[in-house]
Amino acid sequence: MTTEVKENERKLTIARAMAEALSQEMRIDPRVFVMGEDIGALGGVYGNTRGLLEEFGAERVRDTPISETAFVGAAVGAAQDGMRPVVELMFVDFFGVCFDAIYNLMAKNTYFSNGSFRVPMVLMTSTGGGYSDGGQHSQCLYGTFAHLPGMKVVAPSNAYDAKGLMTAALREDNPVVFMYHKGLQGMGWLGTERGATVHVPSDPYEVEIGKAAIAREGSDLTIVSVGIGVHHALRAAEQLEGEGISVEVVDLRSLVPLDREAIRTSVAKTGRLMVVDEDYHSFGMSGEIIATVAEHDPAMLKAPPARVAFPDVPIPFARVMERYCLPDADKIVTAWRTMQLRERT
Amino acid sequence: MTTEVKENERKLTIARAMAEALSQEMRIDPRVFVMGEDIGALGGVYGNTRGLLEEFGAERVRDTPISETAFVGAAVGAAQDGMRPVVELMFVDFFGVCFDAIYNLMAKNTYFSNGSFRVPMVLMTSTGGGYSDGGQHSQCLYGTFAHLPGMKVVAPSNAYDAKGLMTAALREDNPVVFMYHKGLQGMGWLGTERGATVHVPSDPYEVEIGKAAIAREGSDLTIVSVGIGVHHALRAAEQLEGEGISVEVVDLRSLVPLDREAIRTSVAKTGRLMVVDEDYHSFGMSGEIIATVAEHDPAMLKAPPARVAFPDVPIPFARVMERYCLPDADKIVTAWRTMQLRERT
Amino acid sequence: MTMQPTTAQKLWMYEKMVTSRRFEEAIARIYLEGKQPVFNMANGPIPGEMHLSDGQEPCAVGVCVHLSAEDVVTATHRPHHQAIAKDVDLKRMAAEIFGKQTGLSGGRGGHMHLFDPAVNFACSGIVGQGLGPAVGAALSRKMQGKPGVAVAYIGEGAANQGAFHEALNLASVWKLPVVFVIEDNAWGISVSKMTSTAVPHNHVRADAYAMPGHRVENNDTLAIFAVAGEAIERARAGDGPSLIEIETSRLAGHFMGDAEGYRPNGEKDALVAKDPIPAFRRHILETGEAGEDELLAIEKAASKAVDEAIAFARHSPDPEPADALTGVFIEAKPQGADA
Amino acid sequence: MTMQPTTAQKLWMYEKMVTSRRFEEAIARIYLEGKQPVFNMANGPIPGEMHLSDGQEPCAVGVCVHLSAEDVVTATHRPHHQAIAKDVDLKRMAAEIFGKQTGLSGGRGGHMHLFDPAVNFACSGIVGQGLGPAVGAALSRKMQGKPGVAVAYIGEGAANQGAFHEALNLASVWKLPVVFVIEDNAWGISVSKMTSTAVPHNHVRADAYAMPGHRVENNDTLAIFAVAGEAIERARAGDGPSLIEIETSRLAGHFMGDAEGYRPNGEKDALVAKDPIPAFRRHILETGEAGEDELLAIEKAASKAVDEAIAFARHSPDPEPADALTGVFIEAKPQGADA
Ligand SMILES: Cc1ncc(C[n+]2csc(CCOP(=O)(O)OP(=O)(O)O)c2C)c(N)n1
Ligand SMILES: Cc1ncc(C[n+]2csc(CCOP(=O)(O)OP(=O)(O)O)c2C)c(N)n1
Ligand SMILES: [Mg+2]
Ligand SMILES: [Mg+2]
Repeated sequence: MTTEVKENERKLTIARAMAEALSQEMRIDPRVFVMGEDIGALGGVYGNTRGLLEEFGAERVRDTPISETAFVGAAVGAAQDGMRPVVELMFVDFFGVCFDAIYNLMAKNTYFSNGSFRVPMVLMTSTGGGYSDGGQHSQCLYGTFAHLPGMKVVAPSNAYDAKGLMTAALREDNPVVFMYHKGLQGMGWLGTERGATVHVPSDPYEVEIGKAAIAREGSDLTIVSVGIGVHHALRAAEQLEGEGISVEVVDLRSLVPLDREAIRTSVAKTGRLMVVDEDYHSFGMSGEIIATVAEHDPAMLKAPPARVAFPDVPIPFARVMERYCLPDADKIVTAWRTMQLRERT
Repeated sequence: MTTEVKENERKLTIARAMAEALSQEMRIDPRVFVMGEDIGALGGVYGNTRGLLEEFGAERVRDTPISETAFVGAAVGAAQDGMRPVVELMFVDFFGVCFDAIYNLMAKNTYFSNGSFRVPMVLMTSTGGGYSDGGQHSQCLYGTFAHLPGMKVVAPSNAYDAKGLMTAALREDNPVVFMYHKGLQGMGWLGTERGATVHVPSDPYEVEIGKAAIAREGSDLTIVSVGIGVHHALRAAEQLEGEGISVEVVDLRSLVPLDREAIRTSVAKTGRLMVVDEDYHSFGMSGEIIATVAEHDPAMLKAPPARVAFPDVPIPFARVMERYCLPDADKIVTAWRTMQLRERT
Repeated sequence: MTMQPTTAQKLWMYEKMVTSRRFEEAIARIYLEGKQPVFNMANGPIPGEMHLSDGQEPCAVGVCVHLSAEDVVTATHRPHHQAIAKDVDLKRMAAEIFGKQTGLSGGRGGHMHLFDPAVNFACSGIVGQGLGPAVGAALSRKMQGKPGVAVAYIGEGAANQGAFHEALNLASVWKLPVVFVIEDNAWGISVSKMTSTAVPHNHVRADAYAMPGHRVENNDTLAIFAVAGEAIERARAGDGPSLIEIETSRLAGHFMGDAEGYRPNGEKDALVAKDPIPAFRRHILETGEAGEDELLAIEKAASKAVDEAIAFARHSPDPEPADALTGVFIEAKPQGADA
Repeated sequence: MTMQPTTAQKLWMYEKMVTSRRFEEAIARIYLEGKQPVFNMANGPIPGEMHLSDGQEPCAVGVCVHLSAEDVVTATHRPHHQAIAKDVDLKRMAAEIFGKQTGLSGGRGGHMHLFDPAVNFACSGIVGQGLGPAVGAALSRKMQGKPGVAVAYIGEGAANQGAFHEALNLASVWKLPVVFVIEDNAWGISVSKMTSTAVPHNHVRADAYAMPGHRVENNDTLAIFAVAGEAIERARAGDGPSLIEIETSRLAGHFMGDAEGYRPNGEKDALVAKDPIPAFRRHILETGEAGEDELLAIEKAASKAVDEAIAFARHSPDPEPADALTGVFIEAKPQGADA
């Protein structure tokens, strides 16, 4: 039984959880293979393909040229031909060089073909800033991907969800964009959000795509977020708990499909909504979530909903400037106070 | 005086209004030049560069290879070097092959350089469906462009605004994305929305970027839209007027900067909000506008706000299917009725 | 020794070329229904853009004659001739072009989005978009050890798109069974190859990817047959990709409604005079491989097939409008690894 | 006759190379401050990714020695040597790398986004991203009838990016004064050129764009000088673009923190043994163009310049955090046509 106890305590980083899901599915499904830049010998810049080359060889773990249009397009072609490619876009910021293959082919061919062509593939991509990588290597772009129809979009906040969502994605018959936040990968050199490294069962399992999780229950305020924002929200919740404020944190996990039900249920309970989003403020996730509640019933809202999002500016390099822009627990607490002031009494 | 009367009646299509603004600025500003596919001898697939090659020659009116990454990137380089390029992306749907040059360079170099590099350029691009051009030639993508910081985004609903916004864009020191809707161009072969072809003064003038217009005043319902949606809204407003409902129509004209003040002022008056958006439903313009009101004061809303947007599906080819998805006056009227039913009494 | 088609192959090619031409003629006729006196793309039984392939048939048949259903073709925005040569179901293809429920995609795709999984055919509307998927299909075959080559068709204008460069390099680095075929009709809409392309001919670009590059002049069906046959054999043998550029002619406008004012005077007439279908017909008669009667029978059969396809399309029902909301995602769970 | 640098040019190149190396050494040292014992990119006076250029200096100086301030350079994610050779203000560049208010962009850009309008220098973080802008700057000069060539630097890995193809074709079609320079350090992060590129060397790709292509082996400063000099002269003369690939060596990891486990054993040592700076130093001494003293003086001056720049950066204030929200758009109206 001691082994079982150890097993229950097995904590993994998101990077290792992703790699484990990949290798477990590759063992049972010969159609799964991985391609991208530096995913072979290097094991992925963010560690999420570590060990795969050694186990599966260069035929199934393919380093590519720096040709995103070609290799994402190739993934679409391979998926349509019966394979289940996993393709890595090293930074989501690079989507601009290959988005046609993503949003016009990967996302739409199922519809255009009325399902006679299937595109079961996973596009993994790193998101997020906070370590001064400048404005072309720090974006989240959640809204950009979630806005365009035909691709599911997931963004785990912890290793348990990461493994389960990856396994689910690999077994999906649809294209899934898997957005992992660099600050959660558990690579020491990017800082480590401890809350992301959690117990991960060693057997394969799925986390349903499209279902939010209640990361913390509460009754006064609903904070909706995804990825690293969930951890900021949890920290703010702790702090506010000391003041007697009970915060519920909804971890969306998936942006597409969006679990509108979970959002509305929580706000119906708390009467207050805040969205924490590291992506840009306008025309993105934060607006959509506020609209999701408002269009359902604006009277549910006891106070104006608030957003703690990245302002509509390119991401500055300088640490003090980037920190000024990035959501964090303090900004959430401040937004709460403003919300309180604005609440009609 | 007869000439003056004629002058006052001079109606132009948006296509001609755009071409006129271009040629007038090209006459006074040698830095302005135009490049893109088929903008020379053909005069632009949508007529908006007609006559320019004849007047200014092939040096300033440059047909390009089908190399959007290169020529949009080249426009950035030329703008930074003191020119004022106007570049055409024939269909906005093609943005996926060249978005890096747009959103990472054109939009961000001003910020990255702290203004020591300027990028005064105009990216013209056609949007919209309604004529069965299929899912890669019918998109609007307003949300996609408006979400990412660093570019102004305009989308006129009529020829007067088209000329004024184009002139303003050409005189801007910032990059402007000029989104023109194919259904409004006044090219017969794409159908013609008569309301878009309006009087256009022959002298140059500017329409301020970032300022919405009240296309129609009303007191019961605010409809916020842009481009062709404004015309659907106006038609629905006429119809509802017969029923004694007074509709105010806000024509945003610019998505970035977004005139939140105008939206809120109107909703403050009417107490009801509907957004009409030919772009995809989720994570886009419609959510942002609803959030703009809700985060200001949800109590302003007497009824849940509504959206009449393109559903989250790729744009189908078949006429009956596309029509089913596209916003139109009937769907607006229906949405109004639903809103009425849902209004708390 | 250059490869020579058998008589059966020649007759197959002739039949497909004629079928394609008859099909385009029918489409062109019907396309104008409801669009007169005012031409509005949105109207008539076939709305939207229409890119006809008249004149480019040799590129389709000279390549596809070497392919079977298991081989993969990714075609362009001008896909009808390629689809017909790849044996795409003509009725369902016509119905798709009409936007009918019986269409290949139930009307969701339309003329630029024809998908027929039975013969591994797909096309798309963005220039150069099929290149990556063709490389991927070839990779899939190689990884699975399954037979099959992939052919990616593009126009000469597409050879200046970044996707071209990336796809050819990747195919070569991974030595994949794919053949890139450029239909060089000298125009990308109104922009001539000369003003858009740094080299006179794109086959020289093959050197940049260490693959064989071939040019076929004069829209010559037999020469295409030979060059494509060798490239496809090479791919099947595991020797990697090739690039072929074929001089061909666009006998119609870029799309229907294109007045082609940008064409030099007389250019179009000269092209019509060199129409490859009558030329190939003469060739067959001259070699005696078939007589007038046999060719008439083929032509009749082609017309009949087209008529039937068009009738099928015309008489098929429209899709249910609300079905527009379905089919974005595959709903069912996959069958698992051994599905 | 190949072009030969004057002694002054040689000493200029030597000085710039040494300055660049001293600069990278200083950056490397300071970069590690605050990142030990745990290496976390977010910490220390210089946070973020850091791509050092050690070993690649000849590519910078051998080209830029032919340029003046009015010429345009678009550089890469590994830009320090190129910036220094282009005479970018060293103090403000260092301050930008530190994220200080006195930086070239007041801290908004960082090490991959250095902009100096005084010498027409820019760089960026996405592979191949500078190619289009260089072509556009060249177009601007041609249209304005102003002098100046544009040089676009890329790595050999970037030569497989679509932007490469499109930019070279466009530059050639429009016969623009631009020179494309590939710094071939044999690696794109952990992926070797051999496994990513279909041809052994990229200069052959110039044929696909009807422009001259040159390869310089062995990281040879003098050979680079000659080849680049000719290409730039050609561009200035209005004869159009050229492509140059230079064999060079990345003496550091891809970025700081890269353990380089993917490198074959011994490769790195061999590269260090061929360090181009000592080699060039020996050359100068051997030709007698300068003596030990003079070179020491140059080295001392370089160190001093670097020390001053670093000190300037260190002692400069941080930006105002809230200034992050400003500068997205130019606020003022332009001056009008004749501004
Ligand atoms: C990326 C992209 N840019 C532009 C277009 C618009 N467009 C459609 S077809 C075409 C011309 C294509 O020329 P070519 O490749 O020679 O094919 P052809 O039409 O001659 O068959 C253009 C510019 C597009 N569909 N995709
Ligand atoms: C489009 C794009 N893809 C991937 C990357 C990530 N990346 C940064 S540098 C690099 C390697 C570049 O190799 P090379 O062009 O040879 O330049 P080097 O780093 O060797 O100087 C990669 C893959 C990027 N920045 N942009
Ligand atoms: Mg063509
Ligand atoms: Mg390299």
